[in-house]
Amino acid sequence: MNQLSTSQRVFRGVLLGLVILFFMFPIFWIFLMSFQTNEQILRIPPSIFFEPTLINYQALITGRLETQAGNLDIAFMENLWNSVFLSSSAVLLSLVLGVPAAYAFARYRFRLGEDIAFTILSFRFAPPLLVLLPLTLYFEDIGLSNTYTGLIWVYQLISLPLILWIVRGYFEDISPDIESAYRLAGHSWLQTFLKISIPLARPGIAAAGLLSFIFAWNNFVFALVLASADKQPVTVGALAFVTASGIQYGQIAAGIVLSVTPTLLLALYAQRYLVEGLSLGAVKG
Amino acid sequence: MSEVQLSLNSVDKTYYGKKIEAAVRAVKNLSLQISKGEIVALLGSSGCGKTSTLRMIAGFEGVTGGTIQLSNHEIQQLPPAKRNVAMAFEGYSLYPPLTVRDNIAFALKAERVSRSESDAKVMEMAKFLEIEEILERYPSSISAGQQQRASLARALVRKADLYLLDEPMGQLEPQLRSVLRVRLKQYLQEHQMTTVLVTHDQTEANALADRIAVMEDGELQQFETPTQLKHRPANIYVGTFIGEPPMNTFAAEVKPVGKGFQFQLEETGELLDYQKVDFQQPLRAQLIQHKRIVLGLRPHAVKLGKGALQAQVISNQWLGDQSHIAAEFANRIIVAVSHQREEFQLDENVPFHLEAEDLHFFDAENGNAIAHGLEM
Amino acid sequence: MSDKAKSLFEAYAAGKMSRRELLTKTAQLGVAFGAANLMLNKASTDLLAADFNWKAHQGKSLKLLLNKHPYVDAMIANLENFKSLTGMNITYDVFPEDVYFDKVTAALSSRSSEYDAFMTGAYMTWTYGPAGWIEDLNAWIKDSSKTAPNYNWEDMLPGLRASTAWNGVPGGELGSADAKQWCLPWGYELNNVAYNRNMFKKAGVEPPKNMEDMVNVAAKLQRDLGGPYGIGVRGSRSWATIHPGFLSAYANYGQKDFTVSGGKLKAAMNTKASKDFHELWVKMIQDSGAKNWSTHTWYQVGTDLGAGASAMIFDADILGYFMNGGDNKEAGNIGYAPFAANPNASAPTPNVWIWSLAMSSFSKQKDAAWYFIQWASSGDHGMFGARKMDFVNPVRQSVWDDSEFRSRINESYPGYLNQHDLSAPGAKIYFTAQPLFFDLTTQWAETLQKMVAKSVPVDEGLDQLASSIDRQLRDAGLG
Amino acid sequence: MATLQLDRVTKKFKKDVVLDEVSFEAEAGETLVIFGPSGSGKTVLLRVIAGVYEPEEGKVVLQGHDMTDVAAEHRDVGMAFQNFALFPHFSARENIASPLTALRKSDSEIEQQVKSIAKLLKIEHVLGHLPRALSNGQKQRTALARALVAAPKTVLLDDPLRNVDAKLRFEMRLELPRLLRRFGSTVLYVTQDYREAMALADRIAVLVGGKIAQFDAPESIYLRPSSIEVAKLFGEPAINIFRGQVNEQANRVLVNQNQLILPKGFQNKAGKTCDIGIRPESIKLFREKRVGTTSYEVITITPLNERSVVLLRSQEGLELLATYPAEEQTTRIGDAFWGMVVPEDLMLFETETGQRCLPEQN
Amino acid sequence: MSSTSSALAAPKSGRLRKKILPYLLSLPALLVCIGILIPFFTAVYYSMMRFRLNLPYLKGFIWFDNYINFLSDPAFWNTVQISLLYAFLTVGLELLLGLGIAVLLQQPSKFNNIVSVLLLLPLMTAPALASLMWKLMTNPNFGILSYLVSLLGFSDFKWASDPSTALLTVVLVDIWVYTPFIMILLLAGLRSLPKQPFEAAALDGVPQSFIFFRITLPMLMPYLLTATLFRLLESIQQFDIIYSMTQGGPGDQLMVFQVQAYLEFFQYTNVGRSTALLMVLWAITFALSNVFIKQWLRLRERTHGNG
Repeated sequence: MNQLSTSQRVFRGVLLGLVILFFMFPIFWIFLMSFQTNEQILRIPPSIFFEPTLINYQALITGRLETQAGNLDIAFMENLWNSVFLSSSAVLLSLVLGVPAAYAFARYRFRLGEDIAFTILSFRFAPPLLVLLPLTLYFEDIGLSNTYTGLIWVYQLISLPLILWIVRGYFEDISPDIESAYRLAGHSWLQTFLKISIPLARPGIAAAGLLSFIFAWNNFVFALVLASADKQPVTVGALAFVTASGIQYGQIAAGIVLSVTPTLLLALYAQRYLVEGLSLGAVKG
Repeated sequence: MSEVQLSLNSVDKTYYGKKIEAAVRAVKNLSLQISKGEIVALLGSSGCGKTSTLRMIAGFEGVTGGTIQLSNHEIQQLPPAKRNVAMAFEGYSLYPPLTVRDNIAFALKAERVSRSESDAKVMEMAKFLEIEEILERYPSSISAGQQQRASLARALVRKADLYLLDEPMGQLEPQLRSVLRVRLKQYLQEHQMTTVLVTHDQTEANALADRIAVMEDGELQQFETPTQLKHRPANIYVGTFIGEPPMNTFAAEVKPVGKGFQFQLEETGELLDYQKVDFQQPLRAQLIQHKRIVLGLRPHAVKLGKGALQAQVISNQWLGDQSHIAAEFANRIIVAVSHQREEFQLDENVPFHLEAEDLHFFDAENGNAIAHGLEM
Repeated sequence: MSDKAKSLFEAYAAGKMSRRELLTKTAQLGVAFGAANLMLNKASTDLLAADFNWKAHQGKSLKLLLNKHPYVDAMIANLENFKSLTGMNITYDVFPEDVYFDKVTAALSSRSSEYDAFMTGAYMTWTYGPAGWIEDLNAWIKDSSKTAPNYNWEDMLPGLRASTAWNGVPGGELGSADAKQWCLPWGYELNNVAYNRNMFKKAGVEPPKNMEDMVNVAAKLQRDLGGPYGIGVRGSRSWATIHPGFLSAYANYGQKDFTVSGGKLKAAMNTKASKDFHELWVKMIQDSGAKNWSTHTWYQVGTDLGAGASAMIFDADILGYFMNGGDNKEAGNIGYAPFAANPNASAPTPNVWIWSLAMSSFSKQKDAAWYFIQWASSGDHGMFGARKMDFVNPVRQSVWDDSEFRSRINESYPGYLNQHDLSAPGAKIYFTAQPLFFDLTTQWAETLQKMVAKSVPVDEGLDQLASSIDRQLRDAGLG
Repeated sequence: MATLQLDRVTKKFKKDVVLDEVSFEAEAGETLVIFGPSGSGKTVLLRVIAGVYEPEEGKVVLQGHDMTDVAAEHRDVGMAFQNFALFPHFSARENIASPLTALRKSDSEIEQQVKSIAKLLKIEHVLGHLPRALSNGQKQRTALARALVAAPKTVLLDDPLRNVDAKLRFEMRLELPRLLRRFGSTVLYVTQDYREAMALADRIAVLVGGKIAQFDAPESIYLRPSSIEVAKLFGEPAINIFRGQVNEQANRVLVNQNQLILPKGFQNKAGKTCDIGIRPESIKLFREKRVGTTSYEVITITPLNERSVVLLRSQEGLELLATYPAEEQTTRIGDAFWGMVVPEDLMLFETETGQRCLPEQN
Repeated sequence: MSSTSSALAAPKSGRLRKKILPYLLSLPALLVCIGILIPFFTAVYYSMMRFRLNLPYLKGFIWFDNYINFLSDPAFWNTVQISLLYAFLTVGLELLLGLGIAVLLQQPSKFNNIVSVLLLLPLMTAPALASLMWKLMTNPNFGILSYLVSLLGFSDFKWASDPSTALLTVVLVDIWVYTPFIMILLLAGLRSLPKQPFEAAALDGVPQSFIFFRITLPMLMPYLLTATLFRLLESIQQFDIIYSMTQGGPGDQLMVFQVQAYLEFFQYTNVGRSTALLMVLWAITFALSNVFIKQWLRLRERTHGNG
């Protein structure tokens, strides 16, 4: 099957090449940039030939940058850690809350069930600022301002609906017979849920978790508004390279590279789940 | 039969896995000639290569070796669309976004058949397969059996050089199945439609096919009419595969006695005594030459009630128009079929006998048939 | 520290020895330069401690909200001294300027008691003050029990003192008698021309003398240099586009943003003179501004000058200062010029930006916070920053008078002092103080962008702007 | 003692009534087959008993305890699903062992019990495989082993032979009763193959449209179906049904101008219209004319395993299906047969309700 | 035997427990979200107030005046227009592009799998950082893209700084960041489509285009709907990219809802107007999402056999 003529094949190849060029080039360029000094970056015209330097990474990792204006403290590694901590805690919490809920919506038809499901889903569609602005006005009063807890809670807006939506559909695609069989074998609901339902839904859970991790990681406005400096993720932290003594382009680039790395590694690891996990379930309808 | 419509010539199919050792030869050196208007069933258990064969004819799989000719043209290199073959799929092959009507008419539409003609054809097929009422429904909302009939309609409505039917009735309810079988066969014959049908169900193959190709392990075992298959199975495999309940088999030693023979069962030593029977010469010579054979006995040929042999009943099932009796004989289970209701009790010892003309003789080494009954 | 060294410092502290003398001598004693510096500050700190109880809030901990800025670097470098002086602890959050003010708004609007003091500009206090988020610092300045006798408030440049004081009445004059001191000046910048001396030489031009001249010089530079653009000014959709060079030049023509009569405000940017000025300004950007002018904030304006991508800028003088040093490509090539846009004007009238320190109304330890503000705005810290760090421009006359500071600047940044000294008398905030400052200036910037993009003609744009502003003023009960 | 009792069980899905007041009892050790066309509610019934579905009304009583509200895992029920429902991430061994682990048996005990049932079902050699590596037959045996291994009091088998091929199906049909006898459990067996039902059942519950149409021993159902509906469900090819007119003497019935002999006892039907049912095997066929036979022309012949099915047409135009042993292979289309309906095998049904008319006893 | 005793010991409340279970399972998730409802209702309240933090004396409840003022406010209509234009433009182009790429990568092969993961990289770049990247690349002095474009003769191409190209630039960044999201969803969709209908079509000699539009696309519809839903609603609420790239400029060229609301709040401290703007945005979003979810549910019903 699938016999393609040579011209078709060449055409496809060219198209794919263009696609890869468009999506990869910026990343490639930033990658190169991260190994250049500001001076090299600011060369006109730009050139891809340069002597690579590690000072940008060195500065980011040691947290100290020497400039003529003195030593600057850069909290980039802290920011990176905050990103890791915030995103993974938020996703974990969402999984803990969302997977059982998704299961409930998938398996039971109960009063208000669809309404609850839709309500939770609709949070995904509320403009973030709509919630954030009032929150800034009284996060202080409820003692959540500038805490990881507060941030993780607000992050649920991003991750919970997504997980619910995808995982629910995934559960719906798993034959309930398999669960029934385990219960008939004498196991309780909880045992069945843990030993059968969750392992079977793993690709869906992994895909949903990965996507919401990416979205949580990429979030900008929540952290910008709600987090103080020591709780800030990289998305906000990267702005710190704009200093009065000049814009540290090389470090911005290195910062971008470093900030993409964890999600990339995660995605590579979970890649096989991604397509599989998304192909069943929610999205499918 | 006349002109050859489809010809498979030494067709081979090997699936290569990731490693060379993992390669699977699914179809081995298969040659078949099918005449115009003939209905042929590919019959075999799952994994025997019948579906691969069908898919090679359709063009979904390339051949690894050999050629396929349809209407005297080699087609194995052509894409499916160019082969002019229609196919009804086993499972859910309907186009989900289209109604049943549009599904059936889809190919006609692409062929730019006029609207009225297409409507008429669709209606004819729908009536024929009893799906008029679901023409406006979507595939997901109809039962598996209805889907299968719609899929069948979609294949039959087209004009093609060859019709491929993959388990066309597997999903139907038993009642409807027996009705449609008859109707389908009539239709195919009437319209001179050359058909290759894949099935694992011999009832279906028997009912529909002019000839049946029995396949096992990628190899063609026998290609014959249903009656011939039943009466003259080419080997033990065909013998035990065809016939319901399956044929009883016993390995035995050949002991010539006078004009006749005695067959001594290998494990337990019971004697089947046919010394008074006149075995004709060629057969006789063959049997003597073989010494060790396998005897095949159709359950229908096991005559219960009298005889020198005895078996202990372990199961007696009456199915309305026949009884299946299983009994222990020579440490094995022998199955008998009777067309009346038998009243044997469990554990009862029942005498039985076997007529020499009902015996099938197979070579114990390679399983090939030596003779059927007393003929040769 | 050896006794000998100690006595040297004491001698210095007692004014018996010049600083240079001290450093030479300590060096001879083998005390490393850095350590000597610290000791020097220590000595001044000790001096400061002489007749005031700095330890009154010992053990307390303050938290500051700071913008990423060289002033902050200077402060942090000197922070140990504050800690040892007062026995207090200091923590701080530093945010990049892109988001800094949003963070301040977020923190204050949530009535957060987290931060005790924070950096601000004078304009912001026009929002924070009426909103009730910050304290009138007069209460502390004037309280001798809380303010060290040698604090010397009068030493602060008077223009800056006035510019950071407002009575809270929309349109009310800055620094009036009933004004509240919403914040204390800390460091400031005024707006003038900084230029690339090499490029000017190459193109054979002199720093512009007035607005028309600037348009022509920029165009010529752009034409002749074949690469760098003529002039860098800010252009982003923000109040920050209006306040530097633009308003400085605008004010030089005697133009106002509002007219105030009977406590009511009225937009004043659609006068004939204003329109003429806008025409010139827009033409200048169209002809010789940065291609991505409409996204330019101060750091792009600065970076371009430092990288040799622009030939001159009309922006904060300290931008030119910073671009003349460090690893900037054009370091050492930057020259400075005072600029009066109006050919009929006698002197430049630069609008100023004043980095100040304000005290949060929600602070739970205001007296302690005042100790920090007081210390950070003291002459001693100012002197330290100016001499050792890039704490320019200082806000105290005594620092400007310091010969060590002056000679250092003169050596490394020729022309800088001259530029400052000539402009300083006319330097102040030229905006009318009123709470809608950010709405209206942002809209002004937006109109400017439209005019540069030619999506609206200048005079029509200004008329629309004025009427829109008048409507908003009315809506807010100000017009 | 009845070990399984259903008392007016009703199950609805939204507005569809899937089970309509189903009641029956099963004895200990009995094999009860639930038979019916697809969509008749067989599977739902099994699931209600298992506790997978809750009935809207009625009671499920197992071993004398009302189990209606008891969770599935506490019912002591083993079930084999039609689609096997094996745990895909467990090996065959773990699948089979799952009811034993729930009982917290020791590892050695589990191993020994799994081995013994695997041996019985001839799947010892694949115990280490994951379900996806098993053939359909092996999957089916694994599912069966899982249902039986803990020797539950009630065993529910949902069409377990549906997805396996003919040869294996026949073997299992022989083996299964013996296997089930060993465990002594009450077995509920769902199938839509009437032969399987007759072969395996002690009693058959015929379920049509969510109601029990007949509940009886296999031969009673085959020979004395309670209605046309039930009669049609048993037998292949299906029973011939004709509209007929009983004569005044009530000894003949006129079907399409053909006279058929009516068995005794239908005086009350004299002169009335009835539906007549004739099973294909009740028509005796001869090559030559005999007393009481009618001549038929062969219209079609379809081989059906050991028999051949012929569609016959009488001169009067009556068309009926008959069968004869396949060994006679000389028949051709257009041949003539002489046929006679065995009077005792003739069935009468009410035209309105389809209920069978019973002959009067005297 | 143990079975009887275990049956006796079995809780009789099975039915009740089964009734409660789904609520128990879904409630924690709901509660966490409900907490967020409180700010939502606060926002509703604020949106009906004249409420500027820096003009405290003006504070008061004014019912729908904020909304009524919008009607005559050209800036508001500009915001509506720009937001919708931006959303439809980005999502439309991303759908086309994403679908195209997914079709190119449809056959599962090692190469295609690697490419599909590589293409996810932009999605993993936070939009805020991606904007920064593109700003660097479009910098008129040293930006590689500006340089490349100038080689093509567009030396005066101003990217995000010019009103005529600002939208295009920002849309380009949005496409760069989010097309992979649509691509991966559609790829998953394409790969999960049953093969048989396509074989049937191939055999019947139906033209490729016919198959694509009549069969493939409709079968992909649930995926397309989900992708569109998630993207459209996110896109109409776009903040990160636009704010980082242009802060809404040049002029009011890119003053979309959230940027406008952000400025209103954080710079002008006009809480009333800011929340009212967001409420309008929420209403639009809610209406759109309802349309899509209804449609999606309808399709789901159909595929699940109730249609």
